[in-house]
Amino acid sequence: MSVNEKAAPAAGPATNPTTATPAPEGWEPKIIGFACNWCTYAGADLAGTSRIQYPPNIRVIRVPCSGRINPQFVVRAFQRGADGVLVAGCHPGDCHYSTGNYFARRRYLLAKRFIEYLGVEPERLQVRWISGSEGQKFADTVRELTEKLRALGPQRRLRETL
Amino acid sequence: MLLTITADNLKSLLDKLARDSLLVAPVLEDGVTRLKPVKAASEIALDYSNTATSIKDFLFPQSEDLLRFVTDGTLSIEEIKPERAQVAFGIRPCDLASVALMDKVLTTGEYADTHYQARRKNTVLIGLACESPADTCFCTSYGYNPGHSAGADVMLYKDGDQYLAEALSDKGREVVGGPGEGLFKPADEAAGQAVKKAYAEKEVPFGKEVDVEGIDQLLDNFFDDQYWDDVSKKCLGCGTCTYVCPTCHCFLLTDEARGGEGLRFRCWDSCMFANYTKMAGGHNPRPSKKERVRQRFMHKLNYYPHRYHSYLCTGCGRCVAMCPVGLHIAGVIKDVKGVKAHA
Amino acid sequence: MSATFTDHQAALRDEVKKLLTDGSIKGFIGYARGRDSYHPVPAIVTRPDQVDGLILDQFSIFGLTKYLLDYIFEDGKMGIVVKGCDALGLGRLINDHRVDRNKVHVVGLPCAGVLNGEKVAKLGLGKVQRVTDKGSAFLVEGDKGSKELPKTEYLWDKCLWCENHNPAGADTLLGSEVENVAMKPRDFSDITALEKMPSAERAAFWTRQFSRCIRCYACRNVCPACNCRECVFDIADPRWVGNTVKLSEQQMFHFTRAFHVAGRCVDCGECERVCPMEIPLMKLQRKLQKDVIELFGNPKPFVPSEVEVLGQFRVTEDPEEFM
Amino acid sequence: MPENPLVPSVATIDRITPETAASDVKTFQVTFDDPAVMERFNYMSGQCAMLSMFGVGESMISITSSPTRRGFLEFSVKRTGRVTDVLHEAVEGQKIGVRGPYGNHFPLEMLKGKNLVFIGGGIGLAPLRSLINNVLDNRKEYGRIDVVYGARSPGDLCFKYEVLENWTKYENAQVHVTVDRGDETWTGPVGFVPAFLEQVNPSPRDAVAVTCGPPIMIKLVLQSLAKLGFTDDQIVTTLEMKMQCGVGKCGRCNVGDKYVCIDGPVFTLSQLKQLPPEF
Repeated sequence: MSVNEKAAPAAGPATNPTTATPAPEGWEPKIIGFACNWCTYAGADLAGTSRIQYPPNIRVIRVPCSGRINPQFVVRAFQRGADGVLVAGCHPGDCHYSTGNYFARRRYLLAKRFIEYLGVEPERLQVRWISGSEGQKFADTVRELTEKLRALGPQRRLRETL
Repeated sequence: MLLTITADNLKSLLDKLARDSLLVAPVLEDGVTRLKPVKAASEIALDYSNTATSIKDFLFPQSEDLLRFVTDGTLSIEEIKPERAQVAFGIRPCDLASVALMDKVLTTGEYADTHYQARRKNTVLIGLACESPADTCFCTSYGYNPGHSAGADVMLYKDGDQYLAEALSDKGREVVGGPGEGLFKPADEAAGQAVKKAYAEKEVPFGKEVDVEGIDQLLDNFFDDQYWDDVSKKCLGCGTCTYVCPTCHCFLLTDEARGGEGLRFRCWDSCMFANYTKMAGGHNPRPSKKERVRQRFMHKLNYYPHRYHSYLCTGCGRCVAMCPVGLHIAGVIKDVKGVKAHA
Repeated sequence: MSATFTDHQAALRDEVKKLLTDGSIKGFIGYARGRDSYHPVPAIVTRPDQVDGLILDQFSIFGLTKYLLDYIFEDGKMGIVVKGCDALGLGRLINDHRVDRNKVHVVGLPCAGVLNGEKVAKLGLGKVQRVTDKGSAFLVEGDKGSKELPKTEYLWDKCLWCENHNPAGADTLLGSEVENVAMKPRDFSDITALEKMPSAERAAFWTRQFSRCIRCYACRNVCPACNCRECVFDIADPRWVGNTVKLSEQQMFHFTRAFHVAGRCVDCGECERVCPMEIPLMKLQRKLQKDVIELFGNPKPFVPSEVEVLGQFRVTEDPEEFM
Repeated sequence: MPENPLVPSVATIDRITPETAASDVKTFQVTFDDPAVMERFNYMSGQCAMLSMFGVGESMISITSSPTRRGFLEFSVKRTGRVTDVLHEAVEGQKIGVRGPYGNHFPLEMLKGKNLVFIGGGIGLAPLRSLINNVLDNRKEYGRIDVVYGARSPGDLCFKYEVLENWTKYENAQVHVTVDRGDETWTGPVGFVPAFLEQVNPSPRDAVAVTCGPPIMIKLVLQSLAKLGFTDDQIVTTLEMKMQCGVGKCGRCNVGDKYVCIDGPVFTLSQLKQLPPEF
């Protein structure tokens, strides 16, 4: 069989994206959150110290700035098993480095549409501005995303096979 | 013994083969005809000069797993063996010939490539003679022809609305006598031979333009020629020629690991890429396009003939058709002859 | 009706001969005859005696600007012939500070559209003797027949909505400028159709396309916007995209390449044209163009500018969707 | 042993010896976990083996131990790339993959009865060390032995315990060591290997010179040997190319129609002159 269909059994696209496969028993959505160090990460911290309850489905990766979050990270996260990705940083105007999030905004306006264009469901990639004081917003965002993903089921369209 | 099979019976045979084993055949998809696994004969495209990629994809896949390893504290290695039997249908004479050239490298000498050998053993090749060679085809330059059947297990020649067939190996006879039982009829020997002869003598216009006679020797003292400087300037440095070539077989071994486990792969590599010969310390014996272009053509037309006594090209014309800048082996042969004639 | 490329062939040869002889350039990048009269190939000449090998014909689609990167570390000037679209590619390389404008002698070729050699070759007209511009069609006369070919059917798609018929900023112009109007409005209907597809179908569409990729990198190597000193795909450590050829790596490759040239693509379409597996790569680029136009109000995102779309921002005018 | 020549066998690193002051060269002593594999691993001086660091890749490394000393293999590795980086991080007892032996070997038959001049530079002494120990273990079969060895600095000299002590103890064997740059402890000669070789001035009579080192040193050593009167047939050297398969298939290490992994790495100068200068 051609290697080009390595990810696919002989009968065409392997992980056939057109047929929804039911989620396996006990499946929980996995979210990778890229959080800027200065706002969102502090917001997540605040959510924790304020004992605001939110689903444990997110793994946060701290980055210096939302401007650091290369869209490749998002695609790789999906390929390596994420069911949803949260990209989050300071509100426009609040960037620790003055302008990083303005660049991120442009980039993700384009990248989000582009990732959807490749066939990933729009709900799976969330971009949010969450400040250090918005612990509640962080918790709400994660809860909302988790619920959406639970309804969608596992992400299979960009999943890699080793 | 020559046989015939009607188009309908051929369809039945292919349906049967697709059901019972893995059948690989030409499929037209998004404007490209290439070999793909098929589930039914109805998926197969028969209107093609040649497929965009060759049977190499299935005997020597672009990437294949060699072993699985676990490195958690200790180390265990598990060899992976290709097991699947497959039948490939619609293989053109040039690609049948290319398999023999690959065989020389991968199955002879002190070491054999066991993966390739296993796939070779488990593959039945059903050849299909060329009705209408493309304007980039030049198989006749190397002494092959549109009816060349060497390497096929079963060879088919379209003859009006039916096919002349010949089983050329035990594997082929198993197909004809097994799944093909009752579908083939004996052919009139004389008429059959006439069909074969017509294919063998079919005109390949571009082949007449490309004269390879003695090119291996002409290249013996051509390594330092200015020609390589001039011609290589055009090269884009992409790997199209090597990846569509049915005889290019250079590869790379690479690991991919997640956590404590992973796989070692073998993937195609291309001598056109800058990193191909770059060593860990930074030294690169082929640092520029000149050396790389020269290597590719010298390998096909001089080095390989020295080692294995035939050219590493079958005139399939893929590089002629697909090189973005028209820098292909037929042109190089013509050029070298021209340079030598004027020297 | 305007002059065809072939009408400028003699003038081009004279010009190049003069430039090479008086030493103002050390080499010239142009076209030569390929395997037939429908497939001209690039040619790089360095001596006056090679100049007669240069040709110009109405099939000269290949953008030559990427070759300039081979000469950036050498002294002296290179000459090059560019059409309107190629001039954008050259602009890309200059704006990216990869090519020094002072080291290039640009010969401009006004262009009323390039014939699609792949399509015309199939008509069986034989060896092309002459091409004449008949306004809405090209008359192609070959040794086995002649045919008037409507431009809307036989030009490359991109030529139909081209608004850059005349190469900007050339040092020498061959002939005179041609009328600069697009034959069709810029068309994103195929992109819109894809956007409207249910996402699962769209995923299946791209899966089918990407699974054909053989990772030959022809698209990258021909692209004037892909001009990084070291390409991310060639870096071994960290390895962003694995060597193994499997769907997930192909997705990563195509996503990365498309996004790396987002807002920088000059719409020359060379990537799609050279792809041996006929992957519709411009459907990726034109989606990005369409979004750039819609989101950032830049009507011509394919015209290189000093600061590119993703290298700038506007504090209040940029859309805000992430509050 | 695996059926597929591309699949390595598991081996254990028994001992790691830092060679240089900066520890950028280390010698790894390894044994195969399967004694049957160890027993069958018959190699000759000059041959190489492919070392696997799983998850990173493989590197072709020359075997520096002498086949006359059985039961283990030794590899001296300079830290230069991704695989060797990880290998240098390895600890004693760690498992790695080893396959081989690959390539041709130094022509012992041709060396028998001859005076031998070994010329090494830096880590280039590694394959020569296998040969030198091999020759010294059969001391009677060879004539006079000169080892000319140089490195960038005293700290960069490899195998000091053998070079400076063991080898000098043999009869009719001399070791000449130079460094490009000395330091406060260095009392020996200072200078580049080719010039130093000319000072040592070995006689080409009944002699064979075997040289290995960085490409630029080899190039100049070949000129010096010619000056001293050595003919092309009296000079043996090694080539280095990037390798992946080691078994003459992957097509990477060719110089002309020769594959360095199976036809090399050892060539006489006259053989080398038949090849295109592309290495």
